[in-house]
Amino acid sequence: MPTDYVIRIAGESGEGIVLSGEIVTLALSRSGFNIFTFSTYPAEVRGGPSMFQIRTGANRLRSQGDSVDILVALNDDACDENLKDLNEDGLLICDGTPEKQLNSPFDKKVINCPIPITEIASKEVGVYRCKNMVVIGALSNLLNIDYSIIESVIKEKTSRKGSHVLEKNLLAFKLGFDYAEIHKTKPIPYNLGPIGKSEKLVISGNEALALGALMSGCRFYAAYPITPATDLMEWLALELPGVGGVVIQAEDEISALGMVLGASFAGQKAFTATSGPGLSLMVELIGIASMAEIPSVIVDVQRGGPGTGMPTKTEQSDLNLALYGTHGDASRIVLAPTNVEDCFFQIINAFNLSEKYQLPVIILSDQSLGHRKESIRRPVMADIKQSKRLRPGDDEIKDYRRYGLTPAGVSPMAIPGENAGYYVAQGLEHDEYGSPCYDPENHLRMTAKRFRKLQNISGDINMFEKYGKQDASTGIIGWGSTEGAVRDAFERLDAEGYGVEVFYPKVLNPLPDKAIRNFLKNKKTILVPEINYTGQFAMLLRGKYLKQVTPLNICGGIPFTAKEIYSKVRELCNR
Amino acid sequence: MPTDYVIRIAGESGEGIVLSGEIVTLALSRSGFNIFTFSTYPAEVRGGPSMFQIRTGANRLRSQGDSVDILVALNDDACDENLKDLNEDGLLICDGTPEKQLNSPFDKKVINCPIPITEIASKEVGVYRCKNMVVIGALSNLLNIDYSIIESVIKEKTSRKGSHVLEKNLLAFKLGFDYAEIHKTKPIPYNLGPIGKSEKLVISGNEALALGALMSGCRFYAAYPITPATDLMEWLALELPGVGGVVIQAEDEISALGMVLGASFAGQKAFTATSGPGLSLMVELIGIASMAEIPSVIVDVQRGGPGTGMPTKTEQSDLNLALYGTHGDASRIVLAPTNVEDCFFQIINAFNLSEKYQLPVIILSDQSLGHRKESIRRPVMADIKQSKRLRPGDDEIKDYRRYGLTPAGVSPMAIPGENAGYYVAQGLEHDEYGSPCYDPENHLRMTAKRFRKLQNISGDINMFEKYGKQDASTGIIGWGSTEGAVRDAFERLDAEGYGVEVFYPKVLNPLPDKAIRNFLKNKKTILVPEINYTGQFAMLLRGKYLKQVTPLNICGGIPFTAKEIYSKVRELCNR
Amino acid sequence: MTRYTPLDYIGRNKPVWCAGCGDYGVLTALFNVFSQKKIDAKNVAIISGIGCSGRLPDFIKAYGFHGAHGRALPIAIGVKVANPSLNVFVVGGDGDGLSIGAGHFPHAARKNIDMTYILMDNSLFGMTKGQFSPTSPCKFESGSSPYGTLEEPMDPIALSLIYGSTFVARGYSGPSKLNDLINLIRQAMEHKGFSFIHVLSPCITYNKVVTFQSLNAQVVDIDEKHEITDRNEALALALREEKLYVGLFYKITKPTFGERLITISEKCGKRGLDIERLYVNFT
Amino acid sequence: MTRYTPLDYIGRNKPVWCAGCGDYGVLTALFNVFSQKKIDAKNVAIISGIGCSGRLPDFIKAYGFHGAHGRALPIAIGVKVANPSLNVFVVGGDGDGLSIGAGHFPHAARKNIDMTYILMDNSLFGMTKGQFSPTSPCKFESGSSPYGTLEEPMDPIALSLIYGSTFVARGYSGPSKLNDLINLIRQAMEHKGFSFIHVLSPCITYNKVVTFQSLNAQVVDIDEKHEITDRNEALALALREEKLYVGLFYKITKPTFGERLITISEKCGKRGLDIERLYVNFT
Ligand SMILES: Cc1ncc(C[n+]2csc(CCOP(=O)(O)OP(=O)(O)O)c2C)c(N)n1
Ligand SMILES: Cc1ncc(C[n+]2csc(CCOP(=O)(O)OP(=O)(O)O)c2C)c(N)n1
Ligand code: SF4
Ligand code: SF4
Ligand SMILES: [Mg+2]
Ligand SMILES: [Mg+2]
Repeated sequence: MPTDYVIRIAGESGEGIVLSGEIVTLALSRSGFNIFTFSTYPAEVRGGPSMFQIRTGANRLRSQGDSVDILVALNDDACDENLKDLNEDGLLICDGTPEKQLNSPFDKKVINCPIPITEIASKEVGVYRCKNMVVIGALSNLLNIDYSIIESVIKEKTSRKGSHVLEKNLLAFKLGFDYAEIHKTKPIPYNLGPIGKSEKLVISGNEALALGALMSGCRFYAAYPITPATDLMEWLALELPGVGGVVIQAEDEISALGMVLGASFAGQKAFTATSGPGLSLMVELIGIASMAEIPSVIVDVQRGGPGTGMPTKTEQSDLNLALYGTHGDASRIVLAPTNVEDCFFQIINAFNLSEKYQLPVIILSDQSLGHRKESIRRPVMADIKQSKRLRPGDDEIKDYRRYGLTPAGVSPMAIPGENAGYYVAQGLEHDEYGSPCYDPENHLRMTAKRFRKLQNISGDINMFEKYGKQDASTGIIGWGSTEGAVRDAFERLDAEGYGVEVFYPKVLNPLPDKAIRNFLKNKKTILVPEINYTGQFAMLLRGKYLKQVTPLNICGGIPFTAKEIYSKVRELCNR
Repeated sequence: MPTDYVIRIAGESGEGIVLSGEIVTLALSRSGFNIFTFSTYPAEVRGGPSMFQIRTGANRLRSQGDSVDILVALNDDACDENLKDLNEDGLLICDGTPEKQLNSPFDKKVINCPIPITEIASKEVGVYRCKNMVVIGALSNLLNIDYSIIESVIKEKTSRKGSHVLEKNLLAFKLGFDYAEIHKTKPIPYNLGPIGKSEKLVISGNEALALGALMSGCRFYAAYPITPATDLMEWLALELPGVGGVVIQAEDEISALGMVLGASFAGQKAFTATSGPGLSLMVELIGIASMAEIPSVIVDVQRGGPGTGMPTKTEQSDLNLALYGTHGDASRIVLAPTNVEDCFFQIINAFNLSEKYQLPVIILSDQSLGHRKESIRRPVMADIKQSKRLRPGDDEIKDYRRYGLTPAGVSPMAIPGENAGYYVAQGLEHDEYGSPCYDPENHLRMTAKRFRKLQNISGDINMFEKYGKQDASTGIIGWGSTEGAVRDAFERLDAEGYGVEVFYPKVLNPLPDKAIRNFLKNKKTILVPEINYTGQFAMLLRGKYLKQVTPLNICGGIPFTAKEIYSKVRELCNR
Repeated sequence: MTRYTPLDYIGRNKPVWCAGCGDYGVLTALFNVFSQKKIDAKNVAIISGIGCSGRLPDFIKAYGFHGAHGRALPIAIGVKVANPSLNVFVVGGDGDGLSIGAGHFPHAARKNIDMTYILMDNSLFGMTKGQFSPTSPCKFESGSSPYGTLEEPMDPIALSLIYGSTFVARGYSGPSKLNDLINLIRQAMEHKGFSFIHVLSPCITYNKVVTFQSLNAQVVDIDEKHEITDRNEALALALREEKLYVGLFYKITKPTFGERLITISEKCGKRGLDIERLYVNFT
Repeated sequence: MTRYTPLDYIGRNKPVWCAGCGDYGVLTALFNVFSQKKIDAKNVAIISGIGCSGRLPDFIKAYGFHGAHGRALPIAIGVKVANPSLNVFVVGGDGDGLSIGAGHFPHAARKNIDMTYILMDNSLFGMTKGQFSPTSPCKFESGSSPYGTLEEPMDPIALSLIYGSTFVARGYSGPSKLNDLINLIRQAMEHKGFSFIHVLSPCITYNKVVTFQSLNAQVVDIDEKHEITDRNEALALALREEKLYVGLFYKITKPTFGERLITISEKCGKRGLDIERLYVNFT
């Protein structure tokens, strides 16, 4: 008996797929279930295939699931498109009457529950756009999701569109429910039953980053809208003013990072979020942040590249840009959260590291992580530690050396308005005072200072996750959002007796060298799964540790399934 | 007997150091000598130490020289500053009367030729600014550089400032000459004697790039001024209109590259040049060029970074940005000329590769290479081969697939105005026609196509330079402008019986893998000299070839001397 | 091409715009202008940035360049200078042109490059789902300004006039003004120099404030007596806040960038490629 | 600080400008304004881009940020919004502000950020040795325009007015107008909102056309009768080509960005950090 199942609602962009998915998600979460969502949609506002997938169950979920248990198709194209992913004994809810025949190889085994979605919406409700609500009704009935919970979610989510809309939505929902009740022929095996209220939040990666920033004490956000990072801005625009913070929509990404640097120079914790094209535009100022030693946090919710690429698809192809983007040798920190909860923790780490080391910190999320919702434990404010910037003391102010050479490389930073620690935040190479200086020895000294700051970071935070058998000869090492699929695969492999160890660094620059060396030491096969074409992380590992690795790259804009990882490891082990 | 010597003229920015250096350089070249210059100057227009160094001799010269044979100091600070670099038995021309005592450890052995430079200029000529001409006069006399040759160079270089200025310059020159003639006490050993007219050009790296571009048929240049790349633009602004070309000063570097892409889309060979900060700003459009497959050439004359850094100092720290700059996996070609003559050849390669493979090509020069002058053979127009873009035939136009999947990855490119090959140069991921497409398989296919173009490049051009003993256990592998110092060091080491082999790839992406693997195979020690802090090329080599290397990094804004390389190799060999 | 009806200019891709989007008006107008002038599509290059409006080149038969957000103008300058015989159009949104691309607009205009820039203004960012833009009205509520915007909107007409455009007009993509829009685009195309058309092109999906309805009530034709060669008068008209004028604000003739380039070439005496002369620089 | 003479504001670094550079005038004027107003240097932040003019923060006792070419305005916005009690100045050149930085100027102005932007205009790029800039006169010959420029110069005053600055003035760093410059900067600093001063500040090393001499002959004080609250009049004055007016063109009062931000906070009812309320979003 599986402890969880996967629902996919598929249709066309504009049919309200996302809204229906969100309603079911919230209703399931309120019913006490864990959630892991996954959705795809075109870059265009209208037209093109769109789908919202919800994996739900009693236990913590870490990936979107390998296949679909319940497929809801709002139109015939969507049905044809998605049927291949439906399990052989899955449940199909499509648009039609019971007589509707399916031209699919699975049609015998699949539990076919056609619902006249369009008819009910257009004729009985009188609003074609209510198709998505009809479908929710049917789902509520067939999967035994509490009627009143869904009803109240629908109210919350759609009431601000006016009472007329709400009424129609509720009617459509009811009609869908009733139709399914009357017409269902077989018992439906997808019933996880009641489970009781949960304390968890159901939240996306982008929201977790925004929430974490707010809870870290960040009160300044500037950004330029870009898919798939915009919702992070929109959430903060709603919430930051209430806590005395500011959100500015800048005229472009260069300006956004400029504002962040200015705010940080003035003493604020500040950050920006963008996607690849925006990060490309920011790299000049990232160099300035590194040179002038301005704490700053930059989130990159990666999408398919290069160029404008595939704005609504996921990819892990900005690692090189995060590590190396900007001219000159510029120190910086790069973090990679592995799941939604980790987004929350890593942005707190980002602010702390950036304040402590006066460095730019880049967080690499991606579209799949940014937009998927997961159930996470409620963060507790008291657990959040905040690092403070080193400030100059009164005696240091007298002959103030903003860029004083210290053993750790970190120098006390004065804040305008606070005291007489006048200095110029300097983008030119400079001496300890911040005065421009082109002396050869000085350049070496100062460059070394700026890189010295990276040396102590491994002691600061829990920089990696590691599990599995330490003596295993097969290892998996990856970064970022792929961790969930790897963990699901690992658990299957482990249960089947395959010896595998898994390593996920949370900090990609500087890498936790000692721990990685240890991990790599006695591995014969090292799988490096990445959602990119060139194997950017694999190349980094090779360069740093001179060790042969086995890259596993996918490059289609969608995340790994656990199955893909599982199969590859089995193949490697059985070779 | 050395076959060459090193003259250094030192003073303060604003004392006309560069002009005097250029005059002596040209005069020596016209006298038949080979030239290799090296200069340093502050980023500010006025003030700060400045120097111009000329190495000259009968044979080809490859580095700036390890020390100074003749030091000309226009003021006392410059004298104190530079004396440490003067050879023990060197010639010193400083500002003063014969009685002037030197407080230097060398003062016994140095041939001291004080000249009352300031006095002659201020009092006898009546123009303080003519100090530099007085000095040239003295040099002409002491080094036996033909009086009339220098005189005519002075005329050419300064006559456009008006006849009054010219007269004063010539007078100062003569007085300097005469004073030296009368007061010299010992015979001066730095006399290379007459050698006959040379056919060579004496030209800087930036000029060689500009000349090469013009001779490659490039007729469109757009850029934004930036040190140390501006003179490339200024030369083209003078010369391109005469051959029907266009130079546009864009409002910034993003616009400059945008214009280049537009011009190339319209069928022109086009390029831009910048330095680090400008390259940082360009990386978004480099991704577009890669995605939309627009031939384009970008020169980066690297300077000290990060940030605004050290604008007038040299560094090789933009390699990572050139290799990896832009979000997403974006194919591109990176070339690195090794000396001034090679600048000329590599920009021709750049245009040819970019036209042939429809890729952006980045050329990595640096301040030292861009601004130094070397004697090079006269390029002959007939030797220059020009690759043509693949164009669609009439049958291909009918169902025109701009991004058709071909075995080599290169697809025929239609040009607006020429025929009905309408298509959209597409920054979004696209299908063969250029229509936006977010299908997973398509993204993989198209990414693979764009990277496939890199596979054949090693067959195309002579991608590396290699010399020394193939069975040597010590190797040196580097890139770009350091080659000259390495070659000078190599020759000394070779003469002394140290077995060393040297490898300089001209293409850094894609690297000539086979040749490098061969080179690395039986080396025990592999020295990787670079002018940067983090060893960017060393990291690339490690990652690609899983081979331990010995980085040799300097990070002071000035180039390697041959001696630094020589000493390091000896140390490694004698270990 | 052998036939020149508006339908003959339909591109390979169907528009992906929402049904009813203002941008259809601009597309239709272009089809008609090309048809009226019997333009051979092979001589047309339409350059765009990123945005709903920026997708236009995909929908029309012509050469196109769908590049990076905000960079259409520089790319178009490169195209036009490299091949002056092309008909070059730039199309894009208010965000593309006035937010991220704001730095390029003045420089394209003052060069008086001979091309036509059509700014399709829906007063927000359509493509990214409705955030405010530089032309959003005061206190505009949107995803990124849930409590209303804080800044004053920019006026593309006034900007364009100050920037030095030699042809400045405002059109409206509503059906009532479609013919006028066609005429404006045709005139802009015929104009030698930098022509700018600000097209009011509502987003029916995200903009609940600036709509066809609101615009129908606001737009007013420019008085026939308006002196189109007087920049101050044009500015005054643009800055008058009560009314939203449509029509031709300004049109003068000045040497284009291309024409000035030719004078430079002539100054250099068209010396041709004389390598030995070049080498004199280095000997 | 305990003493407030102009000399008390001298910074750690000696100016690296050429002797005679116009930028000394601006520096002197700032020393005097700070002295007159007994400003505590710890409350001053001077943000600059890159250029000769951009080096100014190094020469004055105050907090400074010498960042990237063209990005001073966004950085300054961050500074001011993060700490509204600071006196924020932006200084930079014509290249910095109108070429590479051209996209930021309109957006800073229309936000009406309460700070003072001093554009030090020498009509060329001084730092990179004398290429033409957006304010170079027509047909200006320079290293990058050996046959003369092809574009029309931009007028910073007209731009600033159209962009929505609430204080617009032109000063001249020549000795004859130094006192006026001091007064203008003082007024700008006292102004609540975005104040812009265009300072004619010649480059004596590279500019042989726009010089102290040429400017002495061109500058004319704005008539006392000029109505400083009338934008159209100010525009007309700026666009009059015969004369180069110096003085205050325009000054009005409008809510600043900071003030508007406060209204937003109030709209949100200053709810403070209520985590449980936030969590309602996710449950
Ligand atoms: C560098 C960069 N930043 C942000 C984006 C995301 N983006 C795409 S279109 C757009 C704005 C669209 O607004 P507009 O230009 O007005 O066009 P519309 O969609 O309204 O027609 C943005 C911010 C991007 N593609 N590239
Ligand atoms: C991104 C970038 N591009 C180019 C440069 C080179 N650069 C430095 S200052 C400058 C222009 C200086 O002109 P202006 O702003 O007018 O200042 P001025 O020196 O005349 O005072 C340029 C192009 C740079 N530092 N950064
Ligand atoms: S979202 Fe708005 S601008 Fe975009 S296509 Fe739809 S209606 Fe048009
Ligand atoms: S070069 Fe010109 S602008 Fe720069 S310091 Fe000298 S005089 Fe001033
Ligand atoms: Mg828009
Ligand atoms: Mg200037």
